[in-house]
Amino acid sequence: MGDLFAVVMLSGIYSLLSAALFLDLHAVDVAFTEASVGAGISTLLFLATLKLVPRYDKKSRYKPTLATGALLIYGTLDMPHFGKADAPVHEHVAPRYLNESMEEIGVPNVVTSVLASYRGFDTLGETLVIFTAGIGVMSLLRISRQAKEESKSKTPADMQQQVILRVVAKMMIPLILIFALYVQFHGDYGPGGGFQAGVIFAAGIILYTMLFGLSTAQKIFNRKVLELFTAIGVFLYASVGFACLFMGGNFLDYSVLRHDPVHGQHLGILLVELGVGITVASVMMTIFFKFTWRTVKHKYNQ
Amino acid sequence: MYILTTLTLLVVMAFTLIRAFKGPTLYDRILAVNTFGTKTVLLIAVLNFLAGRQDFLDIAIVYALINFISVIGILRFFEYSTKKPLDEDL
Amino acid sequence: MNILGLYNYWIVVILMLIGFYIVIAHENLVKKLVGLAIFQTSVFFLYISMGKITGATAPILDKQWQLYSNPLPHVLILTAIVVGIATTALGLSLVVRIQEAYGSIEENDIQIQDTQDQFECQLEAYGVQEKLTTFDQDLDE
Amino acid sequence: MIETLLDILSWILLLSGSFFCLTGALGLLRFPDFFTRTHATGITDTMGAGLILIGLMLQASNWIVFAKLIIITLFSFMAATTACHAMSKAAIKSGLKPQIKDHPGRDSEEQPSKL
Repeated sequence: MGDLFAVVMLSGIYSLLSAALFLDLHAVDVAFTEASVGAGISTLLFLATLKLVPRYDKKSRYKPTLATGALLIYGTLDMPHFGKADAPVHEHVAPRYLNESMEEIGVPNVVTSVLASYRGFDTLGETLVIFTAGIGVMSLLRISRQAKEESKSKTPADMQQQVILRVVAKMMIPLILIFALYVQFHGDYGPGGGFQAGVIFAAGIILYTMLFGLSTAQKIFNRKVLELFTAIGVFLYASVGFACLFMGGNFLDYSVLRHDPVHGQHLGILLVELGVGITVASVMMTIFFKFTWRTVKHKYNQ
Repeated sequence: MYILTTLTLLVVMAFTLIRAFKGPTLYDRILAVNTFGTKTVLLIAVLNFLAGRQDFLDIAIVYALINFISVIGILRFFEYSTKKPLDEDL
Repeated sequence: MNILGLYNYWIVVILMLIGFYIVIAHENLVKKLVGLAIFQTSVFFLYISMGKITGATAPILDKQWQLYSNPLPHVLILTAIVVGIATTALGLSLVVRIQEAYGSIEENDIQIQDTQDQFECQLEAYGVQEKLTTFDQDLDE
Repeated sequence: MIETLLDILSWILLLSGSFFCLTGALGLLRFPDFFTRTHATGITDTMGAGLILIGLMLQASNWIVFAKLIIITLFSFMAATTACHAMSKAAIKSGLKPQIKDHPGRDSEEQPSKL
C-alpha cells in the first residue's frame, strides 16, 4: 500500500480494535487510554506529519526473512496458560493490591490506587518522560518569531465552509471538556484518571483548533500558558511528594497529609492525578500546535 | 441475545474492514473508518452488558467523541492537500 | 488442548513480527513509525493477556464480585501507552525535520546524501579541488 | 410480568438494530460509488445504533447507566450524521462525481484513485 494516508487510517482502525480487545481482557483503564490516545491523538499527529512529508512512498523495500518467530513460539511453550488464575503473575504483589487497597487507600479502582499511590514514584517518572518529550518536540519544531508573525496574519480560519460542522462542534466542545473533568475526578471510582482526562481535554481543544483556526485557539492557550502549565503539572506532582517528606512520611507517602491516613491518601491521589492531567493535556496541545504551525508555515512557504 | 448482537456487529465490522482495505478512493476509507468507529461504540456498549458489569460505559462515550474528532481531523488535513480551489456555494 | 491454551502468546508473537518486519523492510520513515507502534501494541497485549483471569472481572472493587484480574499489568501498560504517544510524537517531529533537511523520508535517499556529504568533506580536507561528477552515477548503478 | 415484557421489547429492539447495521454494512460493501455508500451507512448507522442503544437502555440496572446510554445516543446521533455530511461535502468539493445513470460506462473502479 503506497498511500501513507491509507496506512495511517488503517492503523487508526487497528487502534480502535485493540482498545476493544483490551476491554475484553478486563483492562478497562487501558482500553480507555488506548481509545483516547491511540485512536485519537496518534492518528491526528500522523496526519499532521503527512501534511509535511510526501504522501506516497517509493515502494522500495528489503525482503528480510524472520526466523525469530519460530524461536519465540518455541519459547512460549513453557508459559502459563491463558486465563489461568494460578499463573506466577498473580502471586507476587497483586493479591495484596486487590485485598488490602480498600482498607489502606479506600479507592475502589485498584488501578488508580496502584498507579498513584503504591507505584507513585514510577508514575512520577512517566510524567517526567512526557514532560521531556514535550520539550523535545518544542525544540525540534521551533519556529522563529519572525516567521510566526508573518504567517499569523495569514492564518485562515480553517474549514470556514463547513457551517454545520462548526455549529455541531460548538455544541460538543463544552460537553467534551466537562466529560474530561468528569474522567479526571471520577477516576477513583471508575475507569479514568489523569492520563486519560488530559488527553480528552486536549482532544477537545484540538477539535476547536481544527475548526476555528490556530490563532483563535492560541488566544487562550498560547505558548507561554502551555509551557507554564506543562511545568506546573510536574511541579504539583513532585511537590506533593516533598510535602509528604516535610510532614514526616516517606516521599509520596500520602498517609501523613491528613490525620486520617485514608483521607490523606485520597487527597494525595487527587492532587497527583491533577498534576498528571495538567501535564499531559498541555504537552499534547503543545505537540499538536507545533505540528500545525509547521503545516501553516509550510503552506505559505510554497 | 447479547451474543447474537455482538456477532452481528463483528460481521458488520469485518465488512467495513474489507471496504477500508479495498476502498478505491480515499473518501471510501474515511467512510469505513467512521462506520467502524460507530460500530465499535456499539460493540463496547453491548460487551458491557454481556460481561454483566454495566459501569464501564464511559469508554463507549470516549469512543464516540474520539471517533468524531478523528474523522474531522482526517477531513481537515486532507482538505488542505487538495490543491483545487474550493467552491464557496456548495 | 494443552498447547492451544497458549494462543494469546502466538497472537503476540505474530503481531510483534509484523511490526518488526515493517520496521526492517520498509524504507519510509513514517511506515517505520507505524510498524514501531504495532510492535509496541504487541507488547501491551502480552502484558494485558497475562493479567487476565477467566471468569474474573475488571479490577474495580465491587461487593458483587470476588475474583478480579491482575491490576499490575494494567498500571504498567497504561503509563506505557501515554509514554508511547509522547515518543511517537518525538519521532514524528524528527521525521518532519529530516524531510526539511534532506527533502526525502526514504532511508536510502538519506544515506546516499549522507555519504555524498561525507565524501565531499573528505575531499575538501585533503585539498582535492576537482569535482567528482561521476560520483552520482556510481551510486545509481 | 413487566420485566418479561421489557426483556422481549429490548430483544426485539436489539435484533432489529443488528439487522439495520447488517444491511448498512452490506450497502457499504456492495454499492457502486462513494455517495451511495454514504447513503447506505449514514442512514442505517443512525437507525441501527439508535435501536441497539434503546434496547440496551431497557436493560439498564440503574439510572447512571441509563443516563450514560442517553449521552452515547445523543453523541452518536450528532457525530455520525455530521461526519457523513462533512465527508460528502468534502468529497464533492474535491471533485469526486456521483455515478449517474446517463453514464453507464462509469464504474467506481474508474474513479480517480489519487483522491
